[in-house]
Amino acid sequence: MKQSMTAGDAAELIPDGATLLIGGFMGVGSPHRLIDAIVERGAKNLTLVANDTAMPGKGIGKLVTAGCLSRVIASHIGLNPETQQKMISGEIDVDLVPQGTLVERIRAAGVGLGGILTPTGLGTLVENGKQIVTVNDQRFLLEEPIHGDFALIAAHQADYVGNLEYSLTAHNFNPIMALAGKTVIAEPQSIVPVGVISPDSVKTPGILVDHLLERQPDGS
Amino acid sequence: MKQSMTAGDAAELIPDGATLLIGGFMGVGSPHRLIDAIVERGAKNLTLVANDTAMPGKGIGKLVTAGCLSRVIASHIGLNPETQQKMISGEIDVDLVPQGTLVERIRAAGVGLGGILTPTGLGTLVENGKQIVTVNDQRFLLEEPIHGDFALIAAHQADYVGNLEYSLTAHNFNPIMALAGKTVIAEPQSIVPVGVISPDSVKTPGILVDHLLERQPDGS
Amino acid sequence: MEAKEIIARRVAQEIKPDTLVNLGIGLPSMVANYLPKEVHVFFQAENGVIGLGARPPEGMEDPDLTDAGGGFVTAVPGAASIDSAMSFGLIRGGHLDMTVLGGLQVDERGYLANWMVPGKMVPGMGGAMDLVAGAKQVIVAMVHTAKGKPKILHECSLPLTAQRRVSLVVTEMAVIEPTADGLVLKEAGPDTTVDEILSATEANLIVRGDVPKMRI
Amino acid sequence: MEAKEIIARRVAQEIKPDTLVNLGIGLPSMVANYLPKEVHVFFQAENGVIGLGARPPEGMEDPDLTDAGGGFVTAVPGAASIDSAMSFGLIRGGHLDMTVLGGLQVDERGYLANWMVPGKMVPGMGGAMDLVAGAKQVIVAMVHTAKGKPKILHECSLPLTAQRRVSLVVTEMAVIEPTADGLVLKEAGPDTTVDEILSATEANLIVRGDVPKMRI
Repeated sequence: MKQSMTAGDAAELIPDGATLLIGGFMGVGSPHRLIDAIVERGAKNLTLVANDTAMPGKGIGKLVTAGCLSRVIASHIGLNPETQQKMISGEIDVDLVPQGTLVERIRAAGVGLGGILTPTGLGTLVENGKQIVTVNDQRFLLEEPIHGDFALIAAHQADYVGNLEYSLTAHNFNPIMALAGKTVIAEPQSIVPVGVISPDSVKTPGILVDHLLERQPDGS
Repeated sequence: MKQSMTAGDAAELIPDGATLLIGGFMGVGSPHRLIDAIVERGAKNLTLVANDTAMPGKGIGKLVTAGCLSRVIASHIGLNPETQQKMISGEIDVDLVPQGTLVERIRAAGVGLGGILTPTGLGTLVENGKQIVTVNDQRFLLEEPIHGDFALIAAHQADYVGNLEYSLTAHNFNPIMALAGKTVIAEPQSIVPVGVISPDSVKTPGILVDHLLERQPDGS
Repeated sequence: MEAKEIIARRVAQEIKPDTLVNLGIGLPSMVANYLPKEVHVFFQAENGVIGLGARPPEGMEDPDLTDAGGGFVTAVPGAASIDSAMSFGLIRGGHLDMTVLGGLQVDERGYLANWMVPGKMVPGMGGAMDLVAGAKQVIVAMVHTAKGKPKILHECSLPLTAQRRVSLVVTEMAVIEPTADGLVLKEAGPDTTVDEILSATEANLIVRGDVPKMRI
Repeated sequence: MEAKEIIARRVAQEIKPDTLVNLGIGLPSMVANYLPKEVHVFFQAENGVIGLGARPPEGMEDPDLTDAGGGFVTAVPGAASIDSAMSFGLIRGGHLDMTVLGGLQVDERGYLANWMVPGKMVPGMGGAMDLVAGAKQVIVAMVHTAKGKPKILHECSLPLTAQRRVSLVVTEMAVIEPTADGLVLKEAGPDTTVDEILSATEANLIVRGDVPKMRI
């Protein structure tokens, strides 16, 4: 069984300079209370790995505004002009990675593979500086795994041992990132007793989850 | 919506010489009615890709006994002495592949990757004749994707559009093989109307499934 | 008829029943509005649902159910939730029958550029590179020119999205099929002559006999 | 006490609370019987359940719930079903805290051979190579000799399971820890002297001071 913790206590675990895998897609399925607590703590110099940086004032966008990030690895920053400004000014280093490649690189880290061999990005700028591996006369880009010091995961529901369920398009990167963080902190919308979630409904086994955020203090 | 078909009609779709990915682990979670129908049809010269060849008289073991197979790619044949005898006599070519490598090679085929880079098998007989790729000074075996002409899948429940749910240890190779067969035939224990299975419970989206076996004719 | 409506209506005709289709955000997403009622397809959004439906009724929006642009959507009966690894596994693995994407430039090789303008607009490629590399059919839906300048060129000057020949280019002026021989003009827009197309296009177009008008 | 019981009891002491543990079929699976009640762990079977439980009551067996040997099992509260890709993702990715495996040979490098005897027994490696390559801790549980012949050798003559130094070897005669310096004898079996161990072992064993007896 896991102890639950407050978002504030969770944010204290995360040192400046850490690499964070954060779930979510344009703010949907992101761990919002954790993000607020990291902003509150005034974290600095973080490396963010996420699909996108959402919009200013929403989800991951708040980390951009608050100046918590020095590096971003993402597939899309187009809806957050602040990320683009900070990239141009040099405040944030941005690595743009094709979305399918990004999620598969995170998975590779999580499942102990040495990288992925993908056709995506061949013959484009994405190819620059990367190994090309030929398999049966077909060329593939070798893209390296992406590990995180922490994975910050939003879930629909957890049980007391940390098993997680996700809902609809709030799955996105969350189940994959849960594999690839040295420490995994999950923010579920609700927490139920062991046995309420059927084994067949579990998408992230609790053994992957290190910390569980308490339910919303106001019960909402 | 999909039309259902009988096991016999499904077996007719499978020509001699085809490569079949068949789900199951020691007979658990295998498409038993499909296997019986393939034996019934007297199929020959099939290549089997599966975790194991079960036991004589059970599941995939029946394909061995009936002489349907000329090649087997599996992780374990230890509980089926017939497979071992036919391997020694030369009737069946057997490729033994570490279990985690086997499932990941099938997944690579299904998700369009050029192969996998794994530490498993390094410094063992499994290494022989394979490319070794170095990533950040660590060596990995390059193992190639395994495609199937057909994937024969056992599922707990399907809906009319072919969405599939699996149960407990009957998941095993099934959800992964559903990605990697040119034609995917699913044998569910029950079939329910669209909407009965929640989108969050679907493990194999119906768009991957080409044919659905009718429910057991006797209703059992 | 507005240019975008012409394009969306024409692209809708390319969609075959019982297929899996990804519509990009913006213009491509309009295509769903013009699909004949009898054509049932599953729409996929790369953020993770197969069986994307229309906008939900007011007050019924689910914050956990949006399209790739972040807009509220519904799920149709028979929908399936998938995570991003499955979503792009389906795309890269050749399970997606068609993707409809916007374009900045297309060239005579049939190559598409649609993800950045160096020094000006660097939003990131999102899922575009995987979609163009992996989908069985890639349809580019775009207006024919940008501020009067051709977008269909001898060779793309902007960074490519993939080194892959797209399947079809649909603009308000023309339907163009990239082939090994070059760009073949298949249809002209409802109010457009072949001469008008040729003068709005930098790339060489192959014109074989009479070019029929789009029927939309 | 039977050799196998000694081994299983001693291995059980290595298991730490709140960990994920994989027990191989045969002797290793006996370890679960000797785990103290207060030590809660999740057992994983590589065929796909986290939270494997004891044999079900007669008549309650589920054909869809077995261990890796095909025997009926139960699932404990809080169990999770996983497919083979997730199962081996957890193993290869370093999420499995411990695996307990049988062995044919172990050598001075700490390398294990346990999957084939060329020309005699070729069952296939199953999950063994992934388990040995990926688990955080690898414990070899085996009887000390085979038909009187040592199984702990200078160098394995049988094909290796992995080029990785295992964490611990537990037999009915000895607990041995492979280290960079060689095999260190940590404990002797309840009825065994150090001399008996040395004469039943081909490999050089490092003996440092008094060797305590197993406490089982």
